[in-house]
Parts: sequence; C-alpha cells; structure tokens
Amino acid sequence: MKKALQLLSALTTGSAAAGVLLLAGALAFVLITRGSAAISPAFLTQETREAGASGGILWQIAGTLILVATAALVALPFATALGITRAWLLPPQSRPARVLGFILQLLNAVPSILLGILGLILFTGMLGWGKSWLAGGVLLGIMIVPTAAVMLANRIESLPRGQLDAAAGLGLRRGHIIRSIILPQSAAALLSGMLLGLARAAGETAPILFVAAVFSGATIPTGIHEQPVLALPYHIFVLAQDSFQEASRTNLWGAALVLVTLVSLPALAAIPMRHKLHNAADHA
Amino acid sequence: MPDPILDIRDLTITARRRLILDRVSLQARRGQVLGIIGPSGVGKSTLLRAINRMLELQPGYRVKGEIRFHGHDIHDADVDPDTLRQRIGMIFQQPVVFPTTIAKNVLFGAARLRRLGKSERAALLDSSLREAALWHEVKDRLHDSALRLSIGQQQRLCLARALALDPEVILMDEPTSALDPKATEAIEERILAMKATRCVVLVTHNLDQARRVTDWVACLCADNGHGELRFSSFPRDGRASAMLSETSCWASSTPSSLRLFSSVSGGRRRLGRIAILSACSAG
Amino acid sequence: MIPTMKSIPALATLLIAAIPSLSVAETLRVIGSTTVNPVVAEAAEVLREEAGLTIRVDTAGGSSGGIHALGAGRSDIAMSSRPITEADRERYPSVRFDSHRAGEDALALIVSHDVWQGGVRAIDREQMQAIYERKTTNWKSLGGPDRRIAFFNKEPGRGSWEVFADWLYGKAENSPPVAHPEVGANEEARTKVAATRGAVSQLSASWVDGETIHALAITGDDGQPVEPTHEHITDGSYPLNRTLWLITDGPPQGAAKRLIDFIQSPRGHEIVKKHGYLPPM
Amino acid sequence: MHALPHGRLTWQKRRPPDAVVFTCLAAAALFLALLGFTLILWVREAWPAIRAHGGEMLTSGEWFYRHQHFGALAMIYGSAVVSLLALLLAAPVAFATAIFISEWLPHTLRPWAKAAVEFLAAIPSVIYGLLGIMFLRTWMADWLAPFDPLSGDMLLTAAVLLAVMILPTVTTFAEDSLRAVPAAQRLAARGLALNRTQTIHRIVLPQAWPGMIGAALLGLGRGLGETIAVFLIIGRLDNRLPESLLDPAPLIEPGQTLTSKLGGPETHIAMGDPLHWGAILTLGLILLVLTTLFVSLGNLLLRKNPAHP
Repeated sequence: MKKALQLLSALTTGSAAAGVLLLAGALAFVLITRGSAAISPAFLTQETREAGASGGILWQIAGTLILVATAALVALPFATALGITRAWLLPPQSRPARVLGFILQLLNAVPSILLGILGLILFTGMLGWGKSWLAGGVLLGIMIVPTAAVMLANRIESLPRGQLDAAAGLGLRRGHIIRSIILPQSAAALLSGMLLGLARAAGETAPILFVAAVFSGATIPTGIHEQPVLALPYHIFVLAQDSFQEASRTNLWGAALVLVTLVSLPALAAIPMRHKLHNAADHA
Repeated sequence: MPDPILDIRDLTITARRRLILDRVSLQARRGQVLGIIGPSGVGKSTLLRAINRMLELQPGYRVKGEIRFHGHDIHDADVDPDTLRQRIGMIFQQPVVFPTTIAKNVLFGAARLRRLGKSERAALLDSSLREAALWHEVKDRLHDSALRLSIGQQQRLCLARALALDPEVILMDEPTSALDPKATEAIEERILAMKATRCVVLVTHNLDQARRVTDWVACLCADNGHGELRFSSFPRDGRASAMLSETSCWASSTPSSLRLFSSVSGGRRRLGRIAILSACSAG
Repeated sequence: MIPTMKSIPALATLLIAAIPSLSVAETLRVIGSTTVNPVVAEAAEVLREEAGLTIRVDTAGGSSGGIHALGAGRSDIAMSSRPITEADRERYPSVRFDSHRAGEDALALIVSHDVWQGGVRAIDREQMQAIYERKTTNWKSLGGPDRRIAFFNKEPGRGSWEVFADWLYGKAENSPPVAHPEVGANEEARTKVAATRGAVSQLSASWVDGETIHALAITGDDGQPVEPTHEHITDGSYPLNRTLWLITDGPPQGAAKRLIDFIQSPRGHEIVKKHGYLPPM
Repeated sequence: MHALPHGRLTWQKRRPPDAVVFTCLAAAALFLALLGFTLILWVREAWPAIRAHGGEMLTSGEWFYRHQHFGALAMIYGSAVVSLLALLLAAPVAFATAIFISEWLPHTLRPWAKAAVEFLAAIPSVIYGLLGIMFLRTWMADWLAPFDPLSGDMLLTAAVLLAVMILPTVTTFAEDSLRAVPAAQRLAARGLALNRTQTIHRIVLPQAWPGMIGAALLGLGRGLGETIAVFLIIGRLDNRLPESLLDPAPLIEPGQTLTSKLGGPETHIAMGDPLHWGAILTLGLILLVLTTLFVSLGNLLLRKNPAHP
C-alpha cells in the first residue's frame, strides 16, 4: 500500500507541475507564433497609423522606455535610502526597523490601480499637469521602490559582520562605512531588485492609465505640463478592448510579443545576480 | 609611574539583564603592555569592546562605572565615539581584510579620516607597514589583493591599518590564537616594539605569551557566574607567576578543573557549577 | 573611491528641472467622443504633414470626458456627439462654450445578425423603453427569435448614450436608474454586438457593416419605420440624428481655428463623408 | 614619529553631521511622508462622499452615479467572489506544484521549473487580459452554453483568468515555506524508514502549512488588486447581487469588481463632481483596506518560518 500511495502523490504533484510548465510553454508559444507575424524592422521603427491597423509601434516603445528610465531615476535614491535605513541605520530587530520592514512589504502589494488614482489626485488635481510622462514615471518609480528596498535590506543583513566591526574599529563614521563597505558589497542586490521592479513597471497599465498615456498623437515629450507619452501596455489595452479589424489583430499580437520580450530582458538579466545573492545568503 | 592613559573604575556590564562583568577596575599606561587573562567566556572581549565603545554597536548591552581616557570619561556627551576609536585602535582574533588591494587596506581608515596628499599617503603606507613588520614581504606587490596574504600577514596588515591612524592605545583581542608559532612570534615582537610609544592592552589566554610580553597582568575569573577581577600583578613576579599557574580561575574550563573549583566554594557547589557552565558558554 | 550612488538623485533633479525650458511648439489638445475621433484624427494627420501642426487626439472618457477636459482647461477642443447642456454650463461657469458643427450623424440601434435574421427589423420608442428598463427580456415578444435580449449600454461619458436617452425619455436626466453591461468606444460596441447572440446596443450608423451587425429602423408615432439613411437624416425624419460638435472655450484661435476651418472646408467634408457621416447642414 | 598632539581634548571636537547618513534618513523619511501626505489627501477628498453616502456604500448594491446612488456592495461582492474563486482554483495547483518542485524535483532541474514560474509571473496583466479576450472569452461562452450565459464576459471568466495570474505568486511563496523546513529533518525522517510521501505528510507539511496559508493569502491580495485583465473580461455590469450567498447565478452573468470600476470610464469623468469623485476614492479605500488585511495576514503567517526574511 505504501508504494501505491507514494506513486499517487508523486503523480498528482508531478502532473500539477507539468501543467504549470505546459501553461508557461503554451503562453510563450502563442505569443511567439502570433506575434512574430507582425515583427519586422518597420514594425519597430515606424509610428502607428489607422488606429493600430497599420504602421509600427515606435513611439509606444519609446514612451515605455521613457517611463521606465524615469521610474529608475526616481526609485533608485529612495530604494537605496530605505534599504540602508531598514537594515543598518535603524538598530537591527528594533521596533522602528521591524515596522519599516512591515510597511515596505505592504507597499509592495498595493494594487497598481490605486497608484493610478493617486496620480490623478497629485498630478492632475493638485499640480494640474494634465497627462504627463513625468507623472507616469514618478508613479512607476514609487511602485518599484519597495521591491528594490526589500532586496537591498535583505542583502545588507547578510553582509559579513566582521568587516563592519573592523571599519567601526578604525573610527570610520557610519557614512564612510556605507560608502566604503555597504554600498559596494550590496550594489548587486540593489541592481537586481531595481531590474525586477523595472521589468514589472514596463508592463504596468493601471498607473499610467489616467495621468501619463494616450493612444495616439504623442512622440517624445518636450516638457512636463500636458506632455503625455504613448505606452506599449496602454496601446495593447485600448486595441484589445476596442477594435478587431483583422490587420490590427496581428499588430496587436506583435505589440504583445515586443512587450513580453521587453519585460523579460531585465528579469533575465537579474537572474545570475539573484543566484549569487541566494548562495551568499545561504552561506552568511 | 606616569599617570594612566586608561583608568577603569568599577566597570559593570550587563547584557539583557545578565551580568557579564562586575566592578572591574584596572589601569593602563603608555610604554606598558597590560595583559588581561582568564578563561574564555569570562568577559575579556566584552571588556575590551567597552574601552573603545564598540559594545554600543550591538543591541542589548548596558555599561555602568567609569572608563577614563586621559582622565576624561569616554561616555561624556561631548565625546565623539568615532574620533575616540581613532585614538584607540583594535585588532581582532580573526584578521578581517577588506576585499581590495593591500595598499587600500592599510590606508582604508587614514585615507578617509585624514586629508592626505599623494606623497603623505605613500609615506604613511611605508611607515605603517614597517611598524607592523610587513613592509619587506609586500613592498613590491602593494596593489595585489590583500586576500592572497597568509593569515599571519593578514593580521599584521590589520595592525598596519590600525597604526596608520597613529592611535595612542592598541586593544588586541587574542591576536595570535589563530596564528602559527612563527606568525605569533612576529606579532609578539611587534607588541614589544610598539610598547615604547603606545599603550597596548592584550587579551590572551596563552600563559607563556602573557609572561613574555606583558608588563602588568589582570586576571579575570568567573567566581560566581560573572567576570570579576581576581588580582593584578607583575607577570614575572615569582609570587604572581606561581599563583598564575595553579589558581583555579586561571585554569582552562575543562570539567576536571571545575570540580576542583566547586569543592573550594563549599556549599554553593551546585549553583556554582551551573553558573560557570552558563558563563563559559556565553563568551 | 567608489562613485557614490548618492550622486544620482542630484543628477535626476537637475534633469527634471531642465525639462520645462525645453517645451517649444505649442501642442493642440483635442479630447472627446470616439464617434468624432476618426474625422479629427485624419484631419490632424493631414495638417501635421501639410502645416506642421502638432495635434494630439485622445478619446478617453468620450464626449463628456472631452467637455470636462475643456472645462478644466486640460484640452483646447472638445469633440462631442451631444450638445452642451445646462449642467455643463453650470459646472464650468467661467467657460464660454463655443460650438462648431463638424458633421451630422445618425445614432443607430444595432442588433446582432441572429436577431436580424430572426425577423426583427424595426422598433419603436415604447419597445425600446421596455428593453432598457428590463421589462422585455426576450426577442420573441418583438417577433424575433426566442432568445434573451443582451442590451449593451454605452459607458458613462459617451455622447451616444445622451442622445439615446434624450430620444427615449425626452431628457437624459429623466432616464430611470438601470444597469446594463457597459461597452466603451464604438469599436468595442461593434465587436461585442457582433460576437453576442441576441445583442442590441447604440452605435453611430456609419459603423454598421450590415453583415455582422444591422441597424434597426425606428417606427415613428405614425407607425412608419424609418431607416437611418442619409436622406432620412437630412430631411430629419430619422429621430435619432445628432450633430458632431467641435467645442472651444471662446472663439477658436491659432491651431484650433485652422483645424476647425479645415474640417468645415470642402476637403474636410470629404473626410467626413469618407467616415460615413454627413457634412454639417 | 608623525604623532598627533596627544592632548586630551583632540577627540572632543564637535562632530560635523554625517552627510551620507543624513541624506539616507532624509530620503527615507521624505518617501514615507509623501505617501502619508497623499493618503491624507485621499481621505480628505473622499470625505464628502463618506459622510453623505458612507453607510449606503457598504449596505446598498445600487450604484447609479447619475442619480447620486453610490451603493458599492455589488462591487465588493464581485471582488470577493472573483478573488476567492480564483484562489480556490489556483491554490491546489500551486501547492501541488510547490510540493513537487521542492520535494520531488531533482536539484538540477529546479532552476528550470522556477524559471517557468517566474516567466508566468513576469507576464504583464494587460497581456493576460488580451489572452482572456482572444481565447478564454469564447471558450467560456461555448463551455457554458447549456447555461445560456449572456456573453463570454462573466465573473467566472474573470475568476479563471485571475487564477492563472495568481498561480505564480502562490507557488513561489508556498515553495519558499516548504524550503524553509530544514533538509536535515527530511534526512532524519528517511533515516527512520519513512518514504518520501510520508516524510512530506508527517514532517514537511505540518511545519510548512502556516506558510502555505500565508502564500494563499498573498495570492488573494494580488488577485483583489488586479485591474486591467479583470476590466477587459468581466462585462462591467453594475448592481448584480446574488439572491442568497451561495446562489451561483451571478457567476455566469457579467459583473463588476472594485478594480474594474476604478479602472473604468467613471474615474475619468468623476473629478468634476465632488460626491462622485469622493465615492470613487472611497472604493479605492475599501480596496486598500481589503488588500492590506490579507497581505499583512499572509506576511505574518509566512514570517513564522525562518526562511522568510
């Protein structure tokens, strides 16, 4: 009886895992087969025409890159500061450190649509920017700060205690220790946290829906006030919801494939770093 | 006798309601090597870390009593602990080398804490490595990674790194316990050389080393569960060295010696043994 | 010394501060109804090539979205398939709404192919009210197939709903509170009705292809069904016609004036006709 | 010797503020203050609606913004049903997958399995929405044809799509809590002649169970917050409440969740009218409270095992 039970358990869990693997494979297969039909140099370098039925997705890609770059610039300083504050500046295991850690984990799970509405309150309501790329960039930046900060903090906590003591023993101030030991040795974790965050930011639609993205007519912004961008996720969102002419369907799949590739690149780049950190975390 | 650089009076340290050191008093002077000896776990390292306020970097420690540096209590509000640690250097049992070149390691503190020109930097590098007796072994590979040095060389590198800040006091926490005899001898020779211009506080549980290098020795014991100063004397003083070798507090914490100790303490035998074991394991 | 990561925020603030000084050519902002959008979008592309005007067209929020954007000063022109109402004027007292006709259009009541095949070809106001208020729920009672009625309502802010409610209840405000599955822009309405059995919704007549979706005739009080053809729009016999408006705050100037003048020019009329609408009366 | 003056006062000079530490603390405080400020602004702008319609929002299922009715019960029901159903569909598969990856899968293959799960997690929600429209909508319409659904867009379609979307989240955190059980315990169990299945059931699961519940709650939190994919395929029909709690009828009807309303057209036009805008913001607050509740509960449960930071 024991043998049969073992086989049954292995089979059920195995088939579930196989199912998940199959699902991932199927999604990739669908995206690649349907999307590659539209992919061509022209598709990536021309602007959209006839509401998505023809032309390329140049400005959508450019817009997404602008949003992601802005998000990185906005998020980096805050993620660094929050990570170092939680893991080192606040006494470890003290109440403030634990509370900050808890807040960061909550912020990580705030629905992105609430960020979109937060943008309406701040940028449209208070600052009266109308649709602006900067508003979108800031919101996406706010979204990825917790992810990067938590990864940085975990890495700092696993840094070798000896080096920190030795540096303090020399009379180095906390600022020196941050610059000379903590940052250099945890930069990899911060970078991979940022990359994971940026990968998610590139694919988000909800935060940019109200304050940053338009469907047509925008190219490279030349200011802040009333300067929206096109964005790949928003382009797909509008096309998916609205038009179904045969021509725009292939372009729609093409845009989807480009977005998934764009999103997977930073995530893939982060994998080698995360393995290194994972091993380091195990040995520390 | 010159007035003491370090004057510790009734120092009492507790960690989360557990007493570790009870009313320890001792003094250290320039031109002298003060030895602190005793079984492991009696609080020698904790005492050392209290002197340059490294203890407050870990949560849960409370320090009472006075530690005077040049007659000025180091816990006064206007004392900057970082500047204090520049005046009181520290060498750990396990040498800790930063993952960078030998030169950058030596100047790791000085380059950041002093405004040094290029030539001053080279001069300081030269003098520190010489004072740590490491110059000849590394002078032509200063820009190699320090991680490739032997343990003994790494410990001397740490010494050079501390000396680069020209501290008045050097605290050494069992600096040779991880080293081979040749490296140990090199360190001990450096301690005797440094004695001329600096004050050295050496924590060790190597009796011969204490006899060889210290001018004055303080023996900490864990009589009733926490570290106490049993006595302090000249190491080579006949009476003191005899007491040194046979007093139980000095003996290493092997069970046999514990039984001997508990019989002497009479009635509190059971409590004594438990307290000792817990004290030892805490170290 | 490792280049400190802390210098990046300084760089960011510098970059963001420098941007405003860069804004050069003023961009004409046009927001509003998806019904008017195809005409304005094509006109904008023409003016962009020929006159180098940078015109941005956005349809989020439909007619009301455009009017609110104009009222809040977030847009230069509002595209609307419904006229300005008293409520709009009250909400934005300081705005002098100046409406210009871009074309005429008929709002059709479209049904899916299976309903049309089933024999439903015309509908009158009472029957439509019964459907809207969920009193009639099966096409059988209208001489159609025995199938549930799937009414898709245009989402809030869309001009089509206002025109539909005005016709059904005299004034949109008098329409009863009732909930239906919502569809957004014209494209989504067309797709949903085409893909759903027993479906009916409101859509500009020019978007009806006559194969997957069909436009019902409206039976007037005299009992005569009137199809939404151009003749019936011009002679006013089809009740559900509406004007496509381009609305500005005060008389239009600069780029706004050029866009409106172009759309009201003969070349503009060609674009209007190309998209199935009628040039303004 | 380059000895500095050994005077007593040299180590007493006032110390200049540590610039780096100051910027770190200032930036951290600024970020939290910014969020706090927007939360206060949010509540302030929502307050007129809360005061006027607060009770009604939680008790009535009638949302007619044109008639100043702001009952949100139908949307709360929609969000709850879609997320719970998604979790019911996703959790068994996710737990089984996590168990397989952590207990059965040979070490060398584990990175590949994790890569597949992370690929599913990396796919943006708009792509899931697109896949939902292109495939799931028609499949659900055909599959449920006997029940004569209005169209392919319904609560059930949203639940199925959401199940796929939260699968990676639940699997990853469940696998973490399984890995948190020390390998030594597995060896000890095998040493006592327990086979792998018994080891899993007797040793690993009893310890990892709280963490896996935590993983499920995090998945639920993620599901509640999903907007774009749900918006595209839920049909967006307001005020659809079931007769009784377990009445399955609404599942095959179009519906509305908190997020599909928040991401929809009304938010665009609500800003003009304080009451309508306040009601929309209150929906946001309700969503925030629900999500925070489940996520913090999930994190607490996950933190019970050592591996989770």
